[in-house]
Amino acid sequence: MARFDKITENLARGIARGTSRRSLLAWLGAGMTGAASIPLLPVARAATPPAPEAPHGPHGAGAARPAIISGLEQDPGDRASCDYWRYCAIDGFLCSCCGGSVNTCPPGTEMSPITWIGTCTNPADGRAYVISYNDCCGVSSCGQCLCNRNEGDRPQVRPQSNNDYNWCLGSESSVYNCSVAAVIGVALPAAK
Amino acid sequence: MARFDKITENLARGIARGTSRRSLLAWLGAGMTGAASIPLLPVARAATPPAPEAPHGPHGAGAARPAIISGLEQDPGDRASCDYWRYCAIDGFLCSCCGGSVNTCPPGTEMSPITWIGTCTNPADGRAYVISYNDCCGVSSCGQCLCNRNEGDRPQVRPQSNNDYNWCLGSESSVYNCSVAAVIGVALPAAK
Amino acid sequence: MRSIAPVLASALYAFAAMTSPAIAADKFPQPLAEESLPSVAKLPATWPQSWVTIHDFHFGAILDGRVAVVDTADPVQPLKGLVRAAQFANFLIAKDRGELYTTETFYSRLTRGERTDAITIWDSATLQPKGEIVLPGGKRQQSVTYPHLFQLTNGGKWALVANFTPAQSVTVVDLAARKVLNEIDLPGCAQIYPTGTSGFTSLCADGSLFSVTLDANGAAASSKSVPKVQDIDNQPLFSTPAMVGTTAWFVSFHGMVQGFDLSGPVAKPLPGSFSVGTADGGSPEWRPGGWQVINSDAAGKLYVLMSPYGKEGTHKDGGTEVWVVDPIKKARTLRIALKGQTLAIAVTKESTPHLVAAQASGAIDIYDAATGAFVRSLGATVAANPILIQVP
Amino acid sequence: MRSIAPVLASALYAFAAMTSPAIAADKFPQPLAEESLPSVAKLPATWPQSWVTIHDFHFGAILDGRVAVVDTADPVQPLKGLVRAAQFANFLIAKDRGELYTTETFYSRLTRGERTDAITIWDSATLQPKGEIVLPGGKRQQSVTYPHLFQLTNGGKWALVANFTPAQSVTVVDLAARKVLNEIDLPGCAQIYPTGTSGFTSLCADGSLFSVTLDANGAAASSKSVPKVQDIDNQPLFSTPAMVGTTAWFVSFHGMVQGFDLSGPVAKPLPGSFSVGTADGGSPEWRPGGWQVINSDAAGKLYVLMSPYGKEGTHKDGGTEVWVVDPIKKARTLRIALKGQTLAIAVTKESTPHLVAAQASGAIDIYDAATGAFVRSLGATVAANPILIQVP
Repeated sequence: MARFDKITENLARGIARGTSRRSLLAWLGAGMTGAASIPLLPVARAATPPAPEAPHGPHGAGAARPAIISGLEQDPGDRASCDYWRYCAIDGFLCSCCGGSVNTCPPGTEMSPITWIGTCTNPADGRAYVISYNDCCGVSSCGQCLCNRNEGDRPQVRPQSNNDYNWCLGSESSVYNCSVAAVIGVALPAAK
Repeated sequence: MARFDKITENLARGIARGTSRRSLLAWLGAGMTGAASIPLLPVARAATPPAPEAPHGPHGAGAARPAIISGLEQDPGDRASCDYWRYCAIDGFLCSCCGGSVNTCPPGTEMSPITWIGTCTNPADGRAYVISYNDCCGVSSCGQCLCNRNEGDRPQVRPQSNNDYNWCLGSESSVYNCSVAAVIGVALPAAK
Repeated sequence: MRSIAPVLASALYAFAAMTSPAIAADKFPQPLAEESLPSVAKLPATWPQSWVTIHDFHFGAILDGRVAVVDTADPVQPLKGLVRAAQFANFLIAKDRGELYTTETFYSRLTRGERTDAITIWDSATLQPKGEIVLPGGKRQQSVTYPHLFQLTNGGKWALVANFTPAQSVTVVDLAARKVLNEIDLPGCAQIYPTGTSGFTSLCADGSLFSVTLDANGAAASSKSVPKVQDIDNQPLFSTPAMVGTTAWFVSFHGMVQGFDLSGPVAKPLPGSFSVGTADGGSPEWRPGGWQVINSDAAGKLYVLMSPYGKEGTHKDGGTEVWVVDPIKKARTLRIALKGQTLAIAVTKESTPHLVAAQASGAIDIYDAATGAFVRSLGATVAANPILIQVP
Repeated sequence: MRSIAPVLASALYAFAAMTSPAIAADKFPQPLAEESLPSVAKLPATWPQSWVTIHDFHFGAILDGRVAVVDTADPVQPLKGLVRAAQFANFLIAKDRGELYTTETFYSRLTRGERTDAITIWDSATLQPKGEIVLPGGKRQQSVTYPHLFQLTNGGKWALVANFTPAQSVTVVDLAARKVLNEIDLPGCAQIYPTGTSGFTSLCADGSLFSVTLDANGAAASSKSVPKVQDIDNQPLFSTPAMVGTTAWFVSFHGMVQGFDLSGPVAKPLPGSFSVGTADGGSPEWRPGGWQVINSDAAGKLYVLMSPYGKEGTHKDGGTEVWVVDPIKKARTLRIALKGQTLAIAVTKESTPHLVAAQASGAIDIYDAATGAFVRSLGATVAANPILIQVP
């Protein structure tokens, strides 16, 4: 006993060490072909679903603030709002409100090297994108634009589908500051 | 140089080490007779004076809550309200709302051995009382019943009259939890 | 020496407009008595049955989380004290020993520097720390607080701590001896449900459960996998069950209740899952929603936090009703309308049990568990972000 | 090995109701580009002149204070980053070196355990720490943040740190060599106002000031007391002055302005204190009120935060107007009505200077400093409890 499945574990550890965006995508592709990959790429912590009267609707709270827009017709919406399409399964403070951007950590932080992967549909082009929710680490709670959306979220038994983990894991410090939502690819067509 | 006044300093250090309620009062009495005592007994930190629309009026903020009353006609008022008479120069979270009472620290904390002394008038008996604002230390910010009143408060050059110091000083930890306001005597009649 | 006498005088003399002391003193010939200092409150050795603990996740400073000790029967001074619960901490109560335990993570420079994971042992009457067990490896699982990341086993003598690096494992700790006994690898499985006399069960990513028994050294003595106990894609179970004795009652995202018998060495799914029921007014439908969505009372009834806005992705959005279910009769017995969007529920063990409901706003509301009648609100007076309630 | 392939699939496939990709994709034949990770923002080496720092005292977790870097010209993304400022910290900007400094206090177990006081040196472009100087003795003064508890001297090469145990002293630190040079006892005196080429002045409890010059080792070379520079009982000066070159302009609780020339080895009170003026509508009277109640612009005008509710004890309650005063003409030149109860003010060094006002609510408002016209509000988007504003 005490060695349920060393192969799987070592594989997971290898992923944790070596994941870059490219290797991640390579690994995601490989994952489709068989059971050899255990997708241990969960994301971080849940936010209190705030009161329905909160400015940002049912999934977040915070000060009323002007919209942060991309300027691209193909990427519409307010990146300071929990309702922005990429945030379909985000959980935490939006880095867009914390000194970073939708895909950049604020200065002073470190981006978690491994992440949870979500799938969100872009309302402009109708495509489902694979979104990497990386945490920014080493600075305390940003405190701005707290969001919690859970489309596709599953219990912690399935880490890569659960946003309650603190994913400031591969980083020097596990202290959580905020989360980004980066496009890292187009999802495969939905299986019918 | 570098030894402006060792006598005064040593005296202050002695006070810091040895102060109990009794010795404090003895020392206060002694202080009236001459210049040999430097009253280094300031109190702690200022609170944000909250918005005027806050439930507790101009000197504090927090959730609406039932009154904490002494039941004594001679000690009237709500001990969960910043407006309670003993709080005329308090600055911080009220221990009455934090697991302690008006003169008792919450469990898990340590009461600061030395304190800032204020003078507040009891509206029931018209007497001016010497109030000891002791800080409770070793547990993080209580977060309830934040008050800031400054009657008699003076700049930090006069420590014993300034409530911006963190008086979690003689305690094992300087982490601040809340403040009490204990009656330790009747003030001398006001000098005309 | 500069003269500082005037300084002292100003502190002692009455300030500004003072009512005439002569007049009012007639009514009260004696001044108020001097009060004794220092003075620190102590809690009763045995907490009253109206007391619960409420975990404050403290989003504004996650590294400074805390657990509030709360008297649900005292609307005037409900907060009885705070226990530190730093950085995605977990918290346990050992009522029989008068001890509380936290698992926490610290950095030498608050947000950076050297990391220390540790169990702190707190006295439940003084709330002072009385011991510490350092956890090696910097691997303690940090998550929004789930109760089943830190549990007791072996009659309460040992604690089990979940690790996640993301490799999954469980550290076995001897609380009495204050030392780490062992670590058990657990790839693909999560959460710790104490099972049998000394062991635990976890739920696994393929829908199975996995039960482990521990030997005298805290090492795995035996283990067994039970396949297909849940359908994670279509009918996932919330991770936190309601405990009734040694039966764990889980509820699914869609409101199906499934029991597991944890009395033996291997967890046994109970036959016959059942629905908490349906109701009109759903948009699109009633589903469980919140952070701690199911709990039990001493009589074994289940309480499920329900939202009328149920659909994919709403399972953490909180609920506005509690549905009371009898798991033996498999029937709903009561619907309780709540005062606001609620994230966590629990039921006290008082002779008249009360439902405790923690709103997202921080307000804590108390209801009669038998009738659903609203009794009182404690207001938002104990925690900024209450997400878990424990009944000692 | 258990098969976990379905798990992966569910993460990659689109969920639930997806709009038809075929139709919309016609309009956008190419999907959005993949974005590069990891990516961490960097600030400009020289911060724009619209940038300020705002100290967040963070009452809900004082041990987790922070300083926000804020672009007052950017209402969309005003918050540019956070710098840790733990446990009653102080903060300094060394613009010429591209460095920021914090003095902080840490405990090994967050709230308990071993105490460490330290200066942390931060890179102003990356906001990453680049060095640390541990301060001995556990004596660093902890107060609600005043700027003059941590100051630079000797051309910015040294820092001065206030201590309070309650014995008062000043620690002299060589920032370049990253070592503590000396400690100077200072009984009865508080705050540190850099004076001359290498030295400082403090204000003392008897109303005097005390100036110290430092030798090459950071030890006191000479000192001088100047008696009766303020009447602490009746006309006390707020501790934080407005600096105009080497002149420190203090304002009293009653609105009297007093200048001190700090250019030489001994601070010199300037002759002719004057009033910020009076106005109708006081209840009972207009007085300065707030935490940072006086500041200056690059042209040397003074800005004083005023409350119409002035009386004994209101000096920290915040203000609702700013009165602009010319200290040369000793005359008020403008009244600026603010949007709400304000605790701290500062003026940017932009070509069109802006008044920055931090409300007790957390909202940061921007006004045209020359006309008083309201320009914009940043909302409560950068700090929970903004109490100090620094203009680099």
